[in-house]
Amino acid sequence: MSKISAADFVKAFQKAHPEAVKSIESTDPRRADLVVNNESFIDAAKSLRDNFGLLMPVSGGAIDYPDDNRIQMIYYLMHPGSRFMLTYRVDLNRDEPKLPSLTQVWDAMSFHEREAHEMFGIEFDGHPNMIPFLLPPDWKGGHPLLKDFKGEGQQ
Amino acid sequence: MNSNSLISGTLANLVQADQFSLMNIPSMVIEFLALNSKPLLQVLLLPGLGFILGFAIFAVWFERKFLARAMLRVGPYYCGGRAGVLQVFADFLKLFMKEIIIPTAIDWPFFVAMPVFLSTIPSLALLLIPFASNWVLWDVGSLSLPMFFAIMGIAPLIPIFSGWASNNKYSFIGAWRVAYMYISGEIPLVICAAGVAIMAGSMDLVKIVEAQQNMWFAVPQFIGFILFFLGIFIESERTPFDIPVAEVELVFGWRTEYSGILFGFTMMAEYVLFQAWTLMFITLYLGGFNGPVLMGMPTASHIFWLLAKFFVLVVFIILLRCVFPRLRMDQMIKLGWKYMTPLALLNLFFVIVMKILGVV
Amino acid sequence: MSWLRKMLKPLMIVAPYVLRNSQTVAYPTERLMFFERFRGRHVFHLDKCISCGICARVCPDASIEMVEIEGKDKKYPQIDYNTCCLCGYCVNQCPRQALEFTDIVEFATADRSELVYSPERLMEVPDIEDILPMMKRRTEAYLTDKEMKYRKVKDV
Amino acid sequence: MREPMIEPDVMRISWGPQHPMSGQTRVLLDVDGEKVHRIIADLGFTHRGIEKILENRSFFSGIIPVDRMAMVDTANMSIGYVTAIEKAAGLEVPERAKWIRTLVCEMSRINSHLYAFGLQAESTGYFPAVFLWTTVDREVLLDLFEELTGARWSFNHFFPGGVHHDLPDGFADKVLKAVKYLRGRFKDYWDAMVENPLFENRCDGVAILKPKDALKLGATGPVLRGSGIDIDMRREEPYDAYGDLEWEVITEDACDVMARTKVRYHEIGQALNIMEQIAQSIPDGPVKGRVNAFMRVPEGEYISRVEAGRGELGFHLFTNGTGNPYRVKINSPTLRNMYVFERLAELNEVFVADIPVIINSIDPWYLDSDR
Repeated sequence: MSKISAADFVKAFQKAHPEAVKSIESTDPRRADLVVNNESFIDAAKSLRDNFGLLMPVSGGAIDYPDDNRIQMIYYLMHPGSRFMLTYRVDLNRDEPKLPSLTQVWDAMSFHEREAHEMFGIEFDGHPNMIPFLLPPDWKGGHPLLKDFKGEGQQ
Repeated sequence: MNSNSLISGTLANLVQADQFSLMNIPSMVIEFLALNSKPLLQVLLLPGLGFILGFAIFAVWFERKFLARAMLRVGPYYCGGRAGVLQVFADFLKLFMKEIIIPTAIDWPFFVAMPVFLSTIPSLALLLIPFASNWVLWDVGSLSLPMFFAIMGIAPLIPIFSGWASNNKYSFIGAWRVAYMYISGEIPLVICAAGVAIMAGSMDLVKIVEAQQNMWFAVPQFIGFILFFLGIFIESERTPFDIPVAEVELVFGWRTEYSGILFGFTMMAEYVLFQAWTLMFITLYLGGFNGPVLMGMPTASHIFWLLAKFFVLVVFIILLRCVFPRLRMDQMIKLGWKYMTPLALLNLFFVIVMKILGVV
Repeated sequence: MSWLRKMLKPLMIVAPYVLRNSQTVAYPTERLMFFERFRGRHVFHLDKCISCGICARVCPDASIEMVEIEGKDKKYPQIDYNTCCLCGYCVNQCPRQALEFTDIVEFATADRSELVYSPERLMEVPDIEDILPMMKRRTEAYLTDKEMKYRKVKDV
Repeated sequence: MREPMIEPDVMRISWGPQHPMSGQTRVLLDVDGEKVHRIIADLGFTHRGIEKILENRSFFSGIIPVDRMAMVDTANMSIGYVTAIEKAAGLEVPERAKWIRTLVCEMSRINSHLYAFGLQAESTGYFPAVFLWTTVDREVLLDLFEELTGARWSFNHFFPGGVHHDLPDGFADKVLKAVKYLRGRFKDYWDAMVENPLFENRCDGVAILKPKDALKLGATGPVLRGSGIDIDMRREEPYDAYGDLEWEVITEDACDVMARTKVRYHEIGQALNIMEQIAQSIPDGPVKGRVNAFMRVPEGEYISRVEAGRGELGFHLFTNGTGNPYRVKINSPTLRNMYVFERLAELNEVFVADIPVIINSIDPWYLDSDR
């Protein structure tokens, strides 16, 4: 497993995919944050896995910014060689968040995408079995982790 | 009393001569009882009903107290003084009082009948075992060894029927496992028992025990001794082999759907099987009611020796429940076919060789 | 033969366990002595309390409420044990140590309303002897090299 | 039926929430005879919505629900959240508090691994002898927790900026006595269980997870280290006093159930060494800095990664300057391991009798995965 530190990962990725990167920085020697624009989301992920050695999927989740009308989907990946953690982010429009599913690159993300689908209402197309994950199957109360969630009763 | 006919007296002649009219039934029954009856004490108490129920109750209490100690806890504590003696009766009463829940989509005649058969049929086999030289309840003479295995052959069918009848996925798998286990576990036992019969020269259990007067069969047939000892665990489904009732995987194996006194019967059946096979093991290999051979002098054979050996074996077998985990089904079948059956044949070969050379 | 020795070794380990004494405490007849910092039911010292209400605000489950008691114009904490998780924040944050823990854990009641302890009720702490009339002795656990033993502290 | 369809002549068993060994989850097994074709984990039975609860609670009182995520491993859960808040608020933790935190974390890790060890014994049919031995040995640790913090299980002893209580006097040699006692007990476990030939039969070569698969499927904790990959957050990102103590990361490269059990066994040994070092040479000094129960935290994003008993537990804290966190993303270790469990049926041959053994080698805690 190649040992490449977070800082020169940032420089290498910047050089390799300049058009895909919206913003990338590494504040802490063991962290790297990469925001990708939506079109090149999947092939940037493929190159991350193949050329840069980010083999290990850690987790995935979303965060809702209602005031500037966007939901950011974050995937946490780990580099098994030098053990730094990359947060691979993509911004989605809040009204109808759609995203190609990342299970085609790391299939361990299927649980986390099912949870994001339930909690935030993000549509992942291409997901193998998009069934309810944590919430009860007959849940009609909308998406709980959105900021404007008022509870199952009022929905 | 001639010992070669199963039923004796005028009833037998009448049946053969088929002048069977309703009039003389009462007299025949009385006469039959007179000829075939054993002293009441034997039937009710020692080898009969009292011993079976008494051992079942003692074993449940002893197992819970003894294994609790191995787990650094106390076991039944409040019911009947600190020793928890009345705990077993309390459990039995509780099971007796409980409603027997019979689910709807179930083949209820089989479902209800099977536990009763399971606890009664093996106790039939117990009547064959000689407790003392003239103390055999069901004296079928030289048929006793094959009769024991015939009766014990029925025992595995019952869980299979009840597993099928209770229409539940877990009991279905439990029933399969009972079938796998008995197929792979029972054959080596029959071969070993054959070895014992050859060495003793007869299939009558009383003669087998008398043949072990000065040297128990455990010594010459050591392989058979080990295999039959394993057989006790396989047949009575004790710990290394309690695969059909593996609570951890299948909720309670083929007994999942039972409740109330039916569940009580299945629990008692476990101990009756355990009792029957342990007594058979002692009769075949540890010299039944013969005392140990001290300084070349065989001590008097008395029923006390049989019960003493029985108690020591029961304690050892119950302790093993804390010591070994459970085998997997394919490992059990592999053990049965690949190791036990060839060893049983080898043991049979040694016995025949010893018989021909007249060593024993 | 090593296979046989490996097979017998677990037996040699388990068998002596049967002779050890049990590690259980027969609860109602003997009751353990808890440690000094044990978090049981609260006790409230009215004189120390300056009714600042920090305990009510810091409580994560909002189970402390400041209520009036007659004869006093200030408000004092009333603890609702239905939701209290005995986390100890109120005791830690209280500037005057007016709230403290006792080692009473037997305060189950028939209905929920009884679990809401008013300040007066918080002040008096029932004695353990009359909570558990059948208790005969208090025991304490102490550790030896081989096993954990329980010894009698005092008779009741 | 919302789960995927069943193939012909395959029976689907529901290893339901109501089952002696399943814990609070439902696992659907497609079974043909004894062989398991497919495992479908159906989580969510204990979903309390901790991430939503944390958004409505102040930082201080947010520690209570986080404490109760994997309750058997309490300290390692709350240390993650507390470290994230300290990074956000820029708080400095006094040296002695760091050492006490490491001591409590390691005792909690032993507690969690002992529990897993006992369950592993019972899942192979040990008639809970070893499970109750572990319960008795955990009693020693629970008494130490009770003496130090006041509660036995969820003792929320940490808070941003330090530790609630200092060590009571005479605590250090009680810890040393406990370490000596536990070391003596562990020889029994090794002989009675791990070296037991029947236990080896049930565990060797079962559910093999090769290193390549372990990485691809995102395994973590003893599951990952059982496949020979030495990733341990206590060494990658040393928090509290792990930097200045001598201990090493345990890995086994047999990649099967026995390897994971052995990893947990030796990790308990390492944790005992750490406890001994701390009890002998803990520095003096204050135990908590300035305590502000209603503190405000500057805006920003902070990630903290901590090694819990079951694996790497991550907290991604988003703050907006108010008293409550804006969003807390919890990366739970059991969720990642449950995915590995689901894929194990495809990686190698699994029997019905292996399912409890495999589940307990992964040592899930469903309150942790369902959050």
